[in-house]
Amino acid sequence: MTATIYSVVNALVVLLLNLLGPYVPGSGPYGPFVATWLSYLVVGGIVLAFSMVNVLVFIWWERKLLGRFMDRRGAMHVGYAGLLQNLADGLKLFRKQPFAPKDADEMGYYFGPTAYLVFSMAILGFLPISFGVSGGLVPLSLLVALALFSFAPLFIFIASWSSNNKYSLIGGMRTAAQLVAYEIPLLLAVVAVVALTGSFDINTIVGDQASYGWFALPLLLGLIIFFIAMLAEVERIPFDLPEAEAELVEGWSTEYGGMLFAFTMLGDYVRALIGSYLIVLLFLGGWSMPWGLSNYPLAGLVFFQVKTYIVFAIFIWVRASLPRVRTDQLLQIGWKRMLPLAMANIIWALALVVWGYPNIHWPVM
Amino acid sequence: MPEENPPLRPLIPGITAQFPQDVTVLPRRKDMLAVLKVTPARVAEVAKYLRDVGSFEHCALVSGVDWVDHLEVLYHLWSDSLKGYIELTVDLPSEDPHVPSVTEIWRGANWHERETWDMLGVRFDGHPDLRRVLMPEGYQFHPLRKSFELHEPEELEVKARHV
Amino acid sequence: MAQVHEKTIKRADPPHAAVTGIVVYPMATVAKQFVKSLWRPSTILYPFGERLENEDFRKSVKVASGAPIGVGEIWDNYRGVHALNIKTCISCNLCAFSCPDTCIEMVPVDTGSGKTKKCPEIDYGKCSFCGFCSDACPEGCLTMTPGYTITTNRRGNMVYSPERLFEVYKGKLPQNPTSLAAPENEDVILLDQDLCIGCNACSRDCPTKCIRMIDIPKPEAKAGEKLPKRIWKEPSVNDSECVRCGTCISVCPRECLYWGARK
Amino acid sequence: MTHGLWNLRIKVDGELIVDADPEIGYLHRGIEKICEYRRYNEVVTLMDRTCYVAGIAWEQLYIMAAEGALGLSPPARAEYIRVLSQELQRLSSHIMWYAAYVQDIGLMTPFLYGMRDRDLILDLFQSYTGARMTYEFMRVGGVRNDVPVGFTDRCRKVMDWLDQRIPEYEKVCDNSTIFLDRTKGIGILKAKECLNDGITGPMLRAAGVARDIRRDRPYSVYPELDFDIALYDEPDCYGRYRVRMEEMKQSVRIVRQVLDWLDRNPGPVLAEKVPRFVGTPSPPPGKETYVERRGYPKGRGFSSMEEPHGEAMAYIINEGAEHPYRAKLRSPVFVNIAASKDYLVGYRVSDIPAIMGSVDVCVGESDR
Repeated sequence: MTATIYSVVNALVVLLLNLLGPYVPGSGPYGPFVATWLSYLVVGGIVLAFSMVNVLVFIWWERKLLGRFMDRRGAMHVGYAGLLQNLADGLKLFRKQPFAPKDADEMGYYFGPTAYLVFSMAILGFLPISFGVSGGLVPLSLLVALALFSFAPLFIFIASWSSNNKYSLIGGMRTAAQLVAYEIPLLLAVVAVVALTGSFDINTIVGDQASYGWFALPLLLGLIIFFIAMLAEVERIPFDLPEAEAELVEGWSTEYGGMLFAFTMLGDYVRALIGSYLIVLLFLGGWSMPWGLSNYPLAGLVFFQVKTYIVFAIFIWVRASLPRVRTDQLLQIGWKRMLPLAMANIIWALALVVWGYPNIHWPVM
Repeated sequence: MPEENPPLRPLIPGITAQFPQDVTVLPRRKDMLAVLKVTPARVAEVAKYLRDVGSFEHCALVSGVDWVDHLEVLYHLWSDSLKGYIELTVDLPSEDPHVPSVTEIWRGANWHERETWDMLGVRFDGHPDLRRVLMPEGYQFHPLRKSFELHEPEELEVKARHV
Repeated sequence: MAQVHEKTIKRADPPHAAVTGIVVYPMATVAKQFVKSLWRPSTILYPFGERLENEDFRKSVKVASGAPIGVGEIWDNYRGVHALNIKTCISCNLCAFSCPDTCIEMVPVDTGSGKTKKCPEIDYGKCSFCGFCSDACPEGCLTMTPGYTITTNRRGNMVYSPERLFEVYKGKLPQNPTSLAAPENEDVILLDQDLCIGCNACSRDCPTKCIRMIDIPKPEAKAGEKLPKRIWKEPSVNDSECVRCGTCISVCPRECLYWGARK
Repeated sequence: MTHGLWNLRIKVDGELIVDADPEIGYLHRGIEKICEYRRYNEVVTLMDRTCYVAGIAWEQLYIMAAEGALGLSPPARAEYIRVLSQELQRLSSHIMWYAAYVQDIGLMTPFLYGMRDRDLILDLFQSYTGARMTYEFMRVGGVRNDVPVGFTDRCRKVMDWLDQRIPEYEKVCDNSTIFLDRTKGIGILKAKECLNDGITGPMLRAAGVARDIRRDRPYSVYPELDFDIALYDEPDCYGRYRVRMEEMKQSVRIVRQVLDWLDRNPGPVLAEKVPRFVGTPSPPPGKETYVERRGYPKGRGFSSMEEPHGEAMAYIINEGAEHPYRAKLRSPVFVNIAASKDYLVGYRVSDIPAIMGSVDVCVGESDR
């Protein structure tokens, strides 16, 4: 239970360094230092590979599903059923020359999307993804994940501001307003879950769900609020105002091309991935399986991934059937509808706790 | 006396009585309720009369023709109650043509007049915003004048090859 | 007589819209389409689908969840690449005359017996596929076919020489049946006899050889009058063979031939 | 928004629009000028390119004016085929509008549905005109060819298909709260202002003014056909959407009547007394004396019709030459764009796609 990806990697690295003996600096006085940073690198690489593979499949999944929703086929040509299309797109974007617009602030221009992607990906280092499988064991993993998740508006705003383009700037402003507005219902929906479990540790939350049933049932309202707020957080239709292509050319990423554009898109999808993960972890039982199968990490991982893809499929379904809302309507929905509902949800969760969830003693009528 | 159209029977005598010097009734064509020839100076007044008295509330088209020796400006007005068009024609000199604007009467005539200025060089006095519409600002010519010659396709081809 | 009513549309909100309307209706509609299109998406996989034989292609392409209406069918009167039968072409120039885009040029073609004749060469870079040329062709030798794959990466390849158009003709593409019939009362070539000098140019260049030079009597010169210097022949046009191409008019040095209604 | 290139300068106060100045002309191709250099039938190729989603409407508009100027009239079957083309074109244009409009306000699925069903109509066009978008089908004095064998059955199949599909379009939008929020009460232009601005077509009928050239000044064989004029009582984006949806249903109705007529009445499709000069060869350049000798009729032709976007007009002056002396086209979109200040001011920047989309802008047509 205490083994994490980091601890396994660290042990392997230390073993390797010891085997190599005097030929590498790992055995000197800086040994522990080198070993630690080397394992950070390896874990980073694993997280990168994991997130990238997931994102590529995500994009493929969206293309195919959206295609069928729209009565067409989606990507068809590269690889089997277009599986490699995203790799081809990525390769194409990778080969483009990166350049900044003439009057752009270069540092912010390059820093914005990069940090957006990196900080989004870093969350994956803390999220447990199966029984006993997580990048690093942090007691407050949920809190860390949500904190990192809320960094995005800052980087988007930096990127849009330094692009020196009016569409980018409007898109960036809208992003900031939108993300701030929906951060609060999102966190309030999480508060209800935390109130039920009494812990910020995702492992505990999933463990509780394995024991007492998914939180989606007692906290259905919370799930809906969390889902809608997550749609807004990851900027998907109907809340994709920051890149409303009909009025702002491409929103805050208008000026980006080549690999930097790929960063913005990858960042979006990594955030969508994490959003789906969080929904599954908090409300849909995470990797917990029926029939007491939870002790097999790999099976748990597969089950967890399947749930994630189903959640993302609902994201896609919503995208395929709803138009985009307007800025003022978006903020109205956020502040006037979602916030009171989230409050009500917390009160409901507290009532559940008072009544002794999961063994509810209904108050006598 | 040209053949009269029953729906217009009260209107045509009325307008000729109102503007005896300035309105001539031309022979009717079968696709028009009536064709009136108006002197340039009184166009706006005749138009206002037609809108208010004759219920021609829709100014469908303002256009022009270059007859080399003179210009002709055409107004086509539609009436929902009479269900038909009426045509006003105004003859203008080729050099420095001026005609009063009807934009005050129908806002919809705004861009038609701009286009007529753009294409034929007719100045509409009193127009709020007489700029070019289709051709770029600062363009030298009025392309629908007959003096503006198109290149033969062969010429264009030769030019295109050399570019 | 027709019934034309004014129909003010009532508001379409169903009574339960307030409850179900938010997302349920559109999402349900889209999901229904999703299930249908799982089996039969409407996409035609163009370059791959095309390789099927024509009949099979028509049968295999179906609209999602619907009766096979026949998407992607190319009917026989599609106006695509031209087909030219060089052998029956009479070099009348009508196609080049009637082309609004001046994309047809008459180029000499070797007829095999050492002689050359002029046949149309078409530049598809300019062609708008309007079909005026094939409508105008009096012999029916220039037609349009359902072929539409003319894409190429060199501009020069867009110019189809007569030989290349002849290859299209020899291919198995169905012919476009449309051709405008000549109107009953069409104009004929008329002669202004006073201007004619009997030079034979019209007869020489007539593609259908329907102009014959006939002898006319040389009038007696009156006293003091000088007879015009000319050859005492004038053209006579056989109207039933004439295709009204106007070649004679364009070659006439004295502008003495013209179109007009038959007297 | 989707149809072509134009420029809208707006002045904003925060997100509110306080002034708007549309600029067009980026697609100006000088069609009116080129018309003066082309023979009567050859102009048809230009008319297709005037509006690239409603090509055949402009063909008929021009042809009607040219026939008026030349004093010709087509046979009845040609008229019915023309009306069939008109209504199919209206269907295809409105479907295209619907597809692009919902795409403009952020939903892409109906775009694909619309394009799928429009393709069936384009296939129909292809089966009898020979092309999918640039038809070149109308001729002075008739149409180029008759409909092929089996066309009417096939067309009925497509109409049955559309009968199922148009309610589906409505389902995606009518009950979607977000769609209603984006369109209701947006872009209001009252009937009086519409009349003053010269606005025509579905925009005017959404304001409750029952003006439809097909009924008020009937052309072709519209007097023989039954149809309803769709009206709506609120002049906002939603009303325009409702009007177009209803017009599509009415077009299906008209097409069915025309198909029944075509089945019963065979006949010629081109008038017999068409002078040769309207299409085919002319005197060689520089020999204009022949034109004078031939004694062509002179005249002026005027036509107006209910194009999918509104009231379109053509005015052609025939001075007895091979070419029109002057051809003037009135585009409804030109006027509707010109009035855009009146219905944009007071709304938000995010509303611009919704409002301008509901106008059904086709810049190729407005710039000519």
